[in-house]
Amino acid sequence: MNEPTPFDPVLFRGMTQRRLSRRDALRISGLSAAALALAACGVKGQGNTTPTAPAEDAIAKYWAGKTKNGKVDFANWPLYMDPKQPELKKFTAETGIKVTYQEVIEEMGPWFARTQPQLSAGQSIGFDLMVITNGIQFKQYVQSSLLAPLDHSKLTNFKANAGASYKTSAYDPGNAYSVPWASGVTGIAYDPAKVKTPITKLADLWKTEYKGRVGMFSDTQELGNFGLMVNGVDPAKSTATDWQNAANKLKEQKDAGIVRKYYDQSYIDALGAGEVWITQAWSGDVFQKNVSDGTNFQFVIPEEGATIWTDNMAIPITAVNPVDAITLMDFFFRVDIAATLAEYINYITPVPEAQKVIKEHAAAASGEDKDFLTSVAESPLVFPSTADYSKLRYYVEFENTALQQQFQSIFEPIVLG
Amino acid sequence: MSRRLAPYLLILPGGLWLLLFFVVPMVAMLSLSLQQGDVVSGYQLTWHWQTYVDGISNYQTQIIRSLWYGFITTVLQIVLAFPIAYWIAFRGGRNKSVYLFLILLPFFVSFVLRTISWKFILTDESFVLAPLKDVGLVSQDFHILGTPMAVIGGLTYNFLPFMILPIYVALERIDPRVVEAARDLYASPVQTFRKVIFPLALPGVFAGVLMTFVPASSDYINSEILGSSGTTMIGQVIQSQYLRSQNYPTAAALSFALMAILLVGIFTYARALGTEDVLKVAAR
Amino acid sequence: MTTTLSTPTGADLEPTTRRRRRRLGDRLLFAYTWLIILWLCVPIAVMILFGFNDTKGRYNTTFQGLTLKWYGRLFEIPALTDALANSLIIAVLNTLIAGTLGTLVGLALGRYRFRGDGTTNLVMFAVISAPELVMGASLLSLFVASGVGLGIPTILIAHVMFSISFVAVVVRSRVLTLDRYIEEAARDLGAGPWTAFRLVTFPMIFPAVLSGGLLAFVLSIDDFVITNFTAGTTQTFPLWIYGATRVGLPPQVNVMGTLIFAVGLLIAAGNVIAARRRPSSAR
Amino acid sequence: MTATIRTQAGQPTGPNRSDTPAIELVGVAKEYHSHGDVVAAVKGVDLAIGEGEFFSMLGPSGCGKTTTMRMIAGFEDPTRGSVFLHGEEVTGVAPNKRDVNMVFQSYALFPHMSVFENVAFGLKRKNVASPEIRQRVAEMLAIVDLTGREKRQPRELSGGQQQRVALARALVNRPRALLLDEPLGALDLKLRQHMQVELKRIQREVGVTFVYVTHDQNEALTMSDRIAVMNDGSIEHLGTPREIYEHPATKFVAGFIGTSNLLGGAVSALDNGRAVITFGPGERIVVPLPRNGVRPGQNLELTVRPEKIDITTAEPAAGDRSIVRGVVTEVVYLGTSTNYNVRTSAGSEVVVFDQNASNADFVAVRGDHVYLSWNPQHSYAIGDR
Repeated sequence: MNEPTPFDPVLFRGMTQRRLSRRDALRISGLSAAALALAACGVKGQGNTTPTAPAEDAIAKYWAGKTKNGKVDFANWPLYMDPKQPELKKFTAETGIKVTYQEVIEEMGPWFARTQPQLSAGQSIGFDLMVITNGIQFKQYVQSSLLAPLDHSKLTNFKANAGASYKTSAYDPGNAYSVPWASGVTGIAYDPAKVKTPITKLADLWKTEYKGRVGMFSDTQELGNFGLMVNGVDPAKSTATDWQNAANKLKEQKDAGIVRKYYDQSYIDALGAGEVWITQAWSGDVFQKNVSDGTNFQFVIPEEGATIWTDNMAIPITAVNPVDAITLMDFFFRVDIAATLAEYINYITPVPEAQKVIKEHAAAASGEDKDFLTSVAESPLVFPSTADYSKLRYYVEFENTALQQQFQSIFEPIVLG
Repeated sequence: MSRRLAPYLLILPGGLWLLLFFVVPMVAMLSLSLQQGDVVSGYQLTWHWQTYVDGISNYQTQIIRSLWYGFITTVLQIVLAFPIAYWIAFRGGRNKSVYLFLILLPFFVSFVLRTISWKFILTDESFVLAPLKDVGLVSQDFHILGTPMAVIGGLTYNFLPFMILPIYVALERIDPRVVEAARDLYASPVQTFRKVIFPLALPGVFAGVLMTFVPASSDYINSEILGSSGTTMIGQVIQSQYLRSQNYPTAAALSFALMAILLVGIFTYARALGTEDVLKVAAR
Repeated sequence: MTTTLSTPTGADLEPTTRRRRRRLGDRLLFAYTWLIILWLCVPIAVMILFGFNDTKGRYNTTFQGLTLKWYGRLFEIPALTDALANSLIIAVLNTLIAGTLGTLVGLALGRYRFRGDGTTNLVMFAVISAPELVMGASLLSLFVASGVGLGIPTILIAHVMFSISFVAVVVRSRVLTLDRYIEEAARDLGAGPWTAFRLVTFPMIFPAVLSGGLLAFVLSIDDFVITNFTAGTTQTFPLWIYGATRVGLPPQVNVMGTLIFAVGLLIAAGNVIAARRRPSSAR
Repeated sequence: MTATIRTQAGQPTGPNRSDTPAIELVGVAKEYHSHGDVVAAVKGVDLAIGEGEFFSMLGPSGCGKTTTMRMIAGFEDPTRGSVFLHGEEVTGVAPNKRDVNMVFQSYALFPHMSVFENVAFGLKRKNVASPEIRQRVAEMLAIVDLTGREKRQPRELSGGQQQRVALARALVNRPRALLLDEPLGALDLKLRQHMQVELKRIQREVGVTFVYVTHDQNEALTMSDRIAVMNDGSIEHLGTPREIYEHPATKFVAGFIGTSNLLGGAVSALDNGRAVITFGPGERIVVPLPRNGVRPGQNLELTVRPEKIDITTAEPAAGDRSIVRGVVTEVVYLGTSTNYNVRTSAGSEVVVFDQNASNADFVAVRGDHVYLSWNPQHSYAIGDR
C-alpha cells in the first residue's frame, strides 16, 4: 500500500496551476517553519469528556441493512483538497464508488443553520460526508442526534494509522461520530510588504498604527479566543467573566477603528487584495495562497498563544450512502493518501506515518519539487513538533447550551456592530 | 352563477399560494419571535415580548443606520435619476427605447455578480486606486471599500434603474401641451419645471421611492460585500441571526420590527397616493 | 432642466439666446445621461473583461493577458455547473407556475369586480413592497416550524410566491386596457367561454403574459436573498458565486455571467427591434 | 315594487307584423349590489319588438338602455322577469347560444385577426363548411362595401370601415335580431349621417330586426320604426318617432326629444275641454286638458316646441291663440333659422326658432319687447310623473 509511484505527487501538482509560483512557496514554507517551532507531540485530549457516546445497539441499528451504493456526496471546505482531486480519483478507481465533491462549507454557523432544518426533518441534505470543525456547532450536531454513529469495524485504516491523540479527543470521545480530516492553527497572517516590523504578538492586532488594516474572524469562537488569549486567558479554562473582559478588549479594538471587517473564509482574499495587512488566519490557507498566487504572506503563532482546531469527517444522520461514506472516511487514513493530501493542503495530518511517505516522495523527486516536498515533510504546520506546543490552546468547551448561548450573545454584537 | 364564481376560481390557485407562503409565514414568524428555546431542545411559545425589546435595543444602531442609508440612497437616486428620466422622456425622441434598454442593461447580470464586480473595482489596490496612490493623488492609506460611501454607492448603483423608470413613466405621460400651456401663461423654464413638470412627475418619484427605499434599507448584500464592521446594516444582523447563530426568535423579532417600520411607512404613503396609481407605475 | 432665465434684454433678442442656452442645457443633459449609462455598465465591462483574463493562479484578480480558454473550460467546475443548472431548472419551473397562476390572478383583478378584490390587490402590493429579507426569513420560520427540509422545492415555492404578484400586476394592467367587449363579441358570435378565452382573450393578453413570464424568469434566476434562506444545502448560481467570493471567483463565473448577459441582450434587443418595427404598420 | 308603465306590448306598429314578437321582455329588472346598496339599473320593463322592426332605445347615459340590450344579448341575467326570443324563453341562456348578434359601440373587433377572420369568426363557431364561409363572408363584405379588404388588420381601417366590419361580422350569421349599441358613437358627424343611411339600407336589404341603442335623439328619430324613451331604468314613452316628438308623454320625454319650452301657471278657467291660464293683460295660454284632468286653481305645466311659436313685435290678433309677452335676451343667427331667447313676463325662458324666409330680417334685437303666440293645438299639458 505504501508504494505510490515516485512521480505521483509531481504528476498531480503538474496538473494544477501551481508550478510558476513554486519558488515563492518554498520561501514561505521556510519562513513559516522558522516562525512556528512546534514540539513533536500529538494533539492532546482535553480530559473533560462528555458522555455522549451512543449505545452499542444504536450503532448496530443504524448500520443494519445499509449497503454500498456506488456513490458518495462529499461536502468540504474550500482549499481543502487539490482541485484535481487525485485522492478521490484513486478512491473511485479502487472501489468503484463515484465521489461528488463540493466545496460548500465556508463557516460552521451558516453550515449548521443550512443543514439543521433538513436533518431535523429527516431529509437528506444531499451529502453523505461532511467536514465539520470541533466547536459549538459540532456539539449541536451531536446533541441533536444529527450525526450517524460510526461503526468502527469499518474503520480499519483509522485504527491502524491515526495518531494516538486523534483517538482521544474531548469533543468526540472514542470517535463516536467523527474521525479527523486535518488540524490547523488559528494564528496571525500578515503582509511583510506593508507591515515593516515583524508581527509576533496578539497585542500587535491592537496597535493603532494598523488602524483599518486589521482583519478579525466573524466566527464568535475564533474571535472570542483571541480576545481571551490577549488577556492571558486560556480559552479552554475561561469563565463567563473572562468572556466579558475579552469582549470589552475586542470592542476597544473595534471602536478604535482598527478592525477593517470581521471576515469568514474571505479574509484570505482581503489579504491578497491589500484590504487588510494583518489578519486572523488559518495556517494552511496562507501557505496555499502563497503557492497559488505567488504572494509572500507570513503566518505567525503569536507569543500569547494560538488555537488549534480539528476538522472532522462526519456522516449526517440522513445520509443516503453511509456505507460508501464510511469507506471513503477510512480511505483517507491510508498513509499514502494522507501523504498526498498533506502535500497539497499543508495542514496537520492525523496520520503521522505520512511524513515518511512524503520524505520518500521528496527523495524520488528532483529540483524544485524535491525542495518543496522536503519542506512539506519538515513543516511544523504539517507535522508539528513538541517544542512550542505549550502555545497552542483548545477551544472553549461549553457544559450546556445556556453557557454557549451566553458566549455567543457576548461576542455577537461585536461582529454585527 | 359561474360568472360570479369566475374571479374566485381564477384567484384561487395563486391566492392560495400567497396565503400559504406569504401570509402564513408572516404569522409563523410572528409566533417564532415570541418563542423561547434553542435549536437543540426546540422552541416554546411563551409570548416573550422581551425579545423585541432586547433585539431592538441591542441593534438600534443598525436599524437607524439602515434607515439612514436607505434615506440617503433614495435622495441621491432622485437627484441622479430625474435629469436622465427627463432627458429620455422629453428629448429621447425615436431612441427612447434604446436609452431605456441601456438603463436596464445591468439587470442582465446577476445582482451579486455586479456588486462583487464593484468590490473588485474599488478594492484598495485595484487598477483604479493603485495608480492614484502611486502618483500620490491619494494617500497610501486611502480606501473606498469598507466605508459608508462604498455601501451607499453600491445601493445607489443597484437600485438606480428602479428610480429612473417610474419617473420616466410619469414624465412620459405628461402632455407636452401642458408644458406649452405653462410657458404660454408666462412661466419661465425654471418655473415651468417647478410648478408643472415636477408636480406631475411626483407619482413617479413616489413609486421610485417605494421601489428603492425598501430594498435599500433592508439590503445586506451591499454592506456585506462592500462594507466593513462600521457599516453593518440591520439586514446583515437578521441574516446572521438566522443563518449563522440560529437565534431564531431574535431574528424573527427583528424581521418583524423592520417590516412593521417599512410597511407602516409604505401604506401611509400608498394611502395618500392611492394604491392603484403606485401599482400602475410600478407595473410599467 | 433648461435653466434659462428671462433676461431684461430686448424681446427680439431673447429667442436666439434662449435657443442657444437650451441647446447647451440639452447637450449637458445628453452628456449626463451617457455618463450615468457608462457608470451603470462599468462593473459589467470589468466582469466581461476578466472572463478573458489569462490568469495563472487560482485567483482572478490581476489582468494577465487575453485568452479564450475559460470559454472552453466553462463546465470544468462541476459544482458551478450544477448550481447554474439548478438555477435554470428553478427559473423555468417558476416561469411556468408563477406565469400561469399570476396570469389567472391578473385576469381576475383586471376583469372582474368582486368581494375581496381590494384585499387581493393589497396582498399583491404587500408582496411587491415587502423586504425580500423578511419574506425569506418568514418562509424559513415556516419551514423550521413545520419541519420541512430545504431544497429545490422550497426555493421554488419561494420564487413562485414573489413572482406571482409581478406577473399578476403586469397582466392586470394589460387586461385593464383591453376592451372587454371584444371577448363579449366572441361570446356573442357563438364562442363558448373557453373558446372565447383561447381564441380572443389569450392572444390579446399574450404579450403581457410573455413579459410577466420573462420577469418571473429574471427575478428567479437572479434572486439571492430569499433563495439564501430557503436553499438549505442546495446551490444556485448566485449562491455559488456569493460563496465562491470568499476564496476568489474562478474565471468561469465571469464567462457564465457574460454568456447570460449576452443571451439577455439578444432577447431584449430583439424585443426593441420588434417594438420599433411594429408602430410603422400600426399608425 | 317598481312602477311599470303600460306599453302597447304585443302590438307592434312596425312593418312585417307577425303574431310572435321577435323579442319580448316581460317584467325584466336588473339590480346591482354595490357597497351593500342595491342599485336598480332596470326597473321592470315590458317590451315587444316585432319581426323586422327597426326599434330604438333612446335615453341619457345610465338610463338602463344598454343594460336592457345586454340582457337581450345574454351578457346580463335579469334579476327578475323573462326574456323571450321568438316566443322562446332564453332567460339564463349563454350569449353564444342565442340567435341574436350584437354590434358593440367600440366595435370590439378582434385586433389580432384580419377582416376576413373577424367576419368568419361566428360561422366557424357554427362549423359552417369553409367554402360556404368564404362565400357568405364575401357576400356580406359586398353588402357593407368592403370587398377587397379581407386581408387587412382592423387597425389598418378607418373608423367607418371598422364599423362596417363589425356590422358584417354580426350580420353574416343571419341572426334573428341584430342589437346595436351606439354603433355610430365614435364616428364624426358627416360619417355618422352617412352611416345612418347605410344602416337603414342594410336593414332593408337583410330584413333583420334591429334593436338600436342610442342617446342621440336625431339618430333615433330618423332611423326607427318605433322608439322606447328610457329614463332611470324605466320606459317613459314608447311610440313612433312622430308620436314621441309631437305628443311627449312626460316632461322628461318632452325635454329629452328636441328642444321644449316649459311654461306653466295656475288654471283660471276650463273652456270646452281646454284649460286657460291667464297672466297679465292680453296674456293667456290655452291648452288641451291633460288626460287626468285638472281643476281651476291647480298648477298646470305645458310644453311648446320652439318652431311652433311665432314671434312678433306687434301684438297679434287674439283669436284662438295663446299669447305671452316677453323681452328678447339673446339672438342667434343659424343660417336657415334664427333662434331667439325670450324671458316671459312670468319669468320663464322660452326659445323660439324663426325660419329665415326670403324676406329674412331680424324680427327683434336684444332688449326688444315681443309677443309670442302659438296655436293651442301645438302645446301639451304635461302630467307630473
